[in-house]
Amino acid sequence: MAEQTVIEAVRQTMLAEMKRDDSVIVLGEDVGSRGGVFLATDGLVEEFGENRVIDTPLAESSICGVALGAAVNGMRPIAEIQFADFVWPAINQLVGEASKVRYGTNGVKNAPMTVRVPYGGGVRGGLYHSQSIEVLFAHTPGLSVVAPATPYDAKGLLVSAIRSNDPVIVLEHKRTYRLVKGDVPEENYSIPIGNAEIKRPGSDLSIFTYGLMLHYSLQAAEMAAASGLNVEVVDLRTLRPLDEETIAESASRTGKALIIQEDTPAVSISSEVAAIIGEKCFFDLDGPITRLGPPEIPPMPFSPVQEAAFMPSPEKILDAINKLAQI
Amino acid sequence: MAEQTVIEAVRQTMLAEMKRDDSVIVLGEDVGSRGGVFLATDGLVEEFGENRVIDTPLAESSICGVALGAAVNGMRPIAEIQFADFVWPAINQLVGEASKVRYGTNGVKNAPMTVRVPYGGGVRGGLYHSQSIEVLFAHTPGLSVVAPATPYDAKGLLVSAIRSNDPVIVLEHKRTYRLVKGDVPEENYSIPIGNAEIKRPGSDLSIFTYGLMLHYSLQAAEMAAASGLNVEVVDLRTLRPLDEETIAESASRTGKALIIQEDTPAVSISSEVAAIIGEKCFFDLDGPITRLGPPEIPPMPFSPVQEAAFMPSPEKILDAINKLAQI
Amino acid sequence: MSATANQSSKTSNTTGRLSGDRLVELYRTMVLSRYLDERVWLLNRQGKAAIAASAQGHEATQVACIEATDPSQDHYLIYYRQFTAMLALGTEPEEMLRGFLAKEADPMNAARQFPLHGAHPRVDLFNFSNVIATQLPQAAGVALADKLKGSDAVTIVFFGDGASSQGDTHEAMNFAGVHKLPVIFFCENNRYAISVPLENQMGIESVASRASGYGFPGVQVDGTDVLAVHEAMTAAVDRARAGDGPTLIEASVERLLPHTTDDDHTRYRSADDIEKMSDRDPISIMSELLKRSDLLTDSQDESIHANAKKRVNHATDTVDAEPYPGVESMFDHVLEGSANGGNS
Amino acid sequence: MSATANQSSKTSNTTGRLSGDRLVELYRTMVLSRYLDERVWLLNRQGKAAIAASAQGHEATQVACIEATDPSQDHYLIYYRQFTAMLALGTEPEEMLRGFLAKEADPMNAARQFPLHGAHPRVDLFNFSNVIATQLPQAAGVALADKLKGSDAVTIVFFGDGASSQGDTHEAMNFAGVHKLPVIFFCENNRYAISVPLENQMGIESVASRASGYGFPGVQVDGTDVLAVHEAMTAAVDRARAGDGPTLIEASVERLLPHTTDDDHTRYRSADDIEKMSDRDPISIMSELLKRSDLLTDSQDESIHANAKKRVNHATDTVDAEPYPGVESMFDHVLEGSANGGNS
Ligand SMILES: Cc1ncc(C[n+]2csc(CCOP(=O)(O)OP(=O)(O)O)c2C)c(N)n1
Ligand SMILES: Cc1ncc(C[n+]2csc(CCOP(=O)(O)OP(=O)(O)O)c2C)c(N)n1
Ligand SMILES: [Mg+2]
Ligand SMILES: [Mg+2]
Repeated sequence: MAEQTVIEAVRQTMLAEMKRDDSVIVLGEDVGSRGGVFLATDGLVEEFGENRVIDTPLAESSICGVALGAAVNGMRPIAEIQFADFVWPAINQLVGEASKVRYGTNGVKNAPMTVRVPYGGGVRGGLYHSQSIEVLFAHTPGLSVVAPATPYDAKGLLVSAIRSNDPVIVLEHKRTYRLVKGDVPEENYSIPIGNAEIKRPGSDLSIFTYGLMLHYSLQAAEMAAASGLNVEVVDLRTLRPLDEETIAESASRTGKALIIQEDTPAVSISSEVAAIIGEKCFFDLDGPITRLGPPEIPPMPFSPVQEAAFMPSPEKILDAINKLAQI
Repeated sequence: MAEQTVIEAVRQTMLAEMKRDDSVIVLGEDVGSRGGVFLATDGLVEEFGENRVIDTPLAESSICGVALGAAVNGMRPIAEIQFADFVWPAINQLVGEASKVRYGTNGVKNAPMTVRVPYGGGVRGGLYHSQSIEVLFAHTPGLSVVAPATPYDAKGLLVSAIRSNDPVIVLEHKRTYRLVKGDVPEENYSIPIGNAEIKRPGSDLSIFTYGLMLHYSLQAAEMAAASGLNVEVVDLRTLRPLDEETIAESASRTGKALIIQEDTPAVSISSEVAAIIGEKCFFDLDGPITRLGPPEIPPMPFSPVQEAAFMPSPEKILDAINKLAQI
Repeated sequence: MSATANQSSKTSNTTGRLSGDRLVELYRTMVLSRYLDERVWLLNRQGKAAIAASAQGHEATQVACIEATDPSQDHYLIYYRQFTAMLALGTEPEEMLRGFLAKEADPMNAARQFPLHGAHPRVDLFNFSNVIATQLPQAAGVALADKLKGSDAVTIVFFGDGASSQGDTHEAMNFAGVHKLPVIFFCENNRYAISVPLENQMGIESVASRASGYGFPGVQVDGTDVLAVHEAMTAAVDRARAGDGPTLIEASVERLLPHTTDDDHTRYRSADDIEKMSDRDPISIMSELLKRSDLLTDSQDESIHANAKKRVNHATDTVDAEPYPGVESMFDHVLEGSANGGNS
Repeated sequence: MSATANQSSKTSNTTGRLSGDRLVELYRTMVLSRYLDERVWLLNRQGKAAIAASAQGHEATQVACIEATDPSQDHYLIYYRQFTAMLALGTEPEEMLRGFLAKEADPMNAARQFPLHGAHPRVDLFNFSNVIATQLPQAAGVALADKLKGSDAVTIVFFGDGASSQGDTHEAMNFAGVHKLPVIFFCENNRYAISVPLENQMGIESVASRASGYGFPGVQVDGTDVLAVHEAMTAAVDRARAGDGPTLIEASVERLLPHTTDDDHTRYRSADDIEKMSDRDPISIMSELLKRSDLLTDSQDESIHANAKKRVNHATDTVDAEPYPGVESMFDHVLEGSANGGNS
């Protein structure tokens, strides 16, 4: 059991899966000798050669379309989108095509492909290196979407994604890459897609969150504990399908639901979590279903001052906890 | 005051706006001599010539990218996406680019462009001529999204879209094009973007909906009236920004909220409406916030039997009304 | 081209690499395709088939293209106009009709999709979506997998002139060119993308001329000429199997009918343009070629037509009587093992 | 090319259509750009500038390109490497630095975006996003508007070799070719897309060769040669203003530094490759040309360098002392008249 960063867990997992299974290949921009701009693929081309670690032309639609074609012909491609902000040209191949391969062929074909998408802000990325892009993927039947926030989950969910016989979008928060460290067992394990996890049990109020905000929420929960509030923190981990059972159980048990996200709130993951709770837990709640997110402006300013003002922070989360707890 | 179909209202509105303002141009696939596959642009090229009514190559990203470029250089382009299912290649130019022109240039530039997108099912379109694509647009700050359901609203909102100095996505439900008729004043009028409308006042329960489902909901409300239930039907009309005030006022007043949509429910417009109600109306509700939509499968089967099973219908809506009313 | 080919056939009773027997066989498929295609339009007019795109005018190109390939190992990424190609690849008329009539036993997609969409259970022939040009990067990916596996298979991807404008087409050809993939880009250029004529689609005359921008050969052929198409395809297939990379083939054809059953091409084509097309009907051209080459007599021709008609009638009767799908199956195959891809 | 140009300058003291004075002026901008560029990297290393991409190696190309245009009416869709072009278009060093340091007075985007993104308030120069190649269809749209308005303006859109792979690049050139738009596609080919070398990007040698696939001319020039670039651009601008349509120009340059301040090019470039680049440093090439042409003395050269350094020092001091934006302004300009684009 070694302590690893998130990015190292991602890299080691790909290394291990590529060793285990010849059909696993990696493709994307700068994934070869550069090792990826975040070094997620560092050393892979040296280990597996240019046939299995492919530096593609700068063209995301073809990265995903080629991955899809290779997937239906026996490969298990892992496509890397360099930054989430650049996934938009590939939407047609992912949302339009990959999601419907199995359904549209009545099961004759399937597409075992993984798309890794580094996303999120707080990295001085400005409008085009900070985006959260989960909404459309999480909306689309036929796709699975995972968003691990810890090195342990990054490995376990990436293994599940690679071995899945259907397309999986893996959202990796860029800010967690080197910030978050944790123990990662060396042996093989996987985490089933579709399971949320209670990362901190509590009884007074439930926070539902994912990605970087998990860590901020855990910090806020610690701070709240100091004033005697016992806050539960649920890490959604999978954004499609959402784990309705765990969500509903937690909200019903604590009676108060606070949903935290970095993405802008309108029509988002937090909307869906709120809708699930509003439908399933109505009679058990004793406070409004509360959401905390950034303002409805394009995410997110390059200015460090404004970036900090844009992002939810442990302090803002603590405020929201206190406000909701008082109701 | 003439009775018109939705498609005729759309066509007449473009005709009038193009006469009024030389900078309004139309571009898209088959919008010229073919008059558009739904005939929304019928007669326009004869009236305004090939310079202002442009039959583009089959390439949606460039249709929207060219419209954007023309918009920042003095034109008011109306781009037509032939079917909503084909908007995915243009996401980068719309969600990635157009939405942030004003913000990203700190107001130096702006993009007065309209994108008309015929969407929706119940037309035997199968997986690739039936899609609802509102989620991502409605999530994106910097875009406005309207979804008129009647000829009157189609005209009033299209006028607002064309005259807006920012990008507006206009969602026109294909099934309403010829199905829905209504009075349309000949004179100039516009409907502000961002206003929902109570299409049927009621006191027992509020339905929130848009598009084709407005009409099914109105039918269901009539049926419910026969058994003494007084159902309010709120037409959202604008999907970004949602009219939180009207939504919250109605839900609080009737105490029961039923959200109906044709799009698959997970992470969707109905989620956001539920979230708004769950946050703003919590203490006024006397039943769970209920959603009715299709199953979470790729929308939607070509088989007429399965298509009918997929879509919400007046009967299914009536069931949901009765169930919620009994709580 | 026909003329030369014709001559060689006179001497050897084979034409190029095609024997006279095979030529007659191809003609038989073309005629069957034409009858079935006409039937489908009729079924649409009767309100039984929701929509149909026709291959009328494209038949010669499609049979000749498939003839140069090996269905036991090759991959075919078709688009909605590959009606004749599907028959040439062994799809039965009944199977085709199940798609148009949205019957339960539809082999490609179980009535979830438009006809000719989905995947074939016997041949590696598929068409995931109706979205123009998405199949081109996918084809590059299929071919990439074969290259990695060291397989001998060739991937053939079909598209129209309209599809050439899409960004995906460029990206696919570029990727295939970089990796010298065993893929053949086969463009059926009928000069129209629905109503938009070639001159509004591109500033040049020939799609094939773009191949040089990707580092592989581009060939333009007369798509009504079975021999010319077959020859170009054979060279491309040889090249691909030898590991020398892609070829772009552009076959010039006519779209004899409107874009689909929903279209009316008199809105945008001149009477003269429509009139002139009939000179380029591949069925008459092929019939004449065979007759001039002494490969077909008038009475043989008649019986080919009669048999095709019988076959189509039989298939129509069979399929018409078959059941539609029930509701429950619509939940299958969203994800592996799922009868429901829902949120739970 | 330089040699010939050099000769003609000897006789007339003008070089092509450029006077000796203008040449020295261009050189001055190049040197200023180099110093400012170096300063920005220093500011990054000091933790003051979050990220920077450098134009070092691209300076000659950018000044020569702009010199052939008319900033009072033309449109410039730049990308992040247009550091020198911005100076050539009249952006002050202070303005550039405000972008890198994310200061409130940043003219392009008020510190919302990376440096060199946004739009310039004085010249029609803009770069909406960092997403590669999106500017090309936009440029076609800008040019289309000018065509409809009957304006004389030309649109110049800049992009790298990497951008040539994107679908948007194809769609833009195709659209511009169909409509013969007054747009110039200007590719700065430095043989790398971050770490990906040209041979992994395309199966051909020259981006310019693709122009024939769109029906307009493509020209490849040595991007370290101011005269060659200016000549090619002048022809393209003339062609565009005359209504004869687009031109694709590909200027071969070196990217002398890593992709950005975040990159380390020794990971993927050979020592030899890096070493050889210095022969192609446009500042030395231009300085030599001017001296050989008797347009510049050693002492004049020194004072150009000294002035540039002074100018950069002054700008740094000024901007360093300026305020950062406050929080409130981040809500402005989401939509017209809105200080908040929110859901209410
Ligand atoms: C991305 C996309 N845009 C638009 C359409 C609508 N559409 C269907 S077929 C067609 C024309 C295709 O023309 P072409 O590629 O030449 O093929 P043809 O039908 O002529 O064989 C169009 C515009 C589509 N299916 N996909
Ligand atoms: C669509 C998109 N994909 C990926 C990136 C990340 N990225 C930024 S610059 C770059 C390389 C660009 O290379 P090129 O076009 O040759 O320009 P250069 O930097 O060499 O001048 C990449 C991959 C991006 N900005 N946009
Ligand atoms: Mg065509
Ligand atoms: Mg480059």
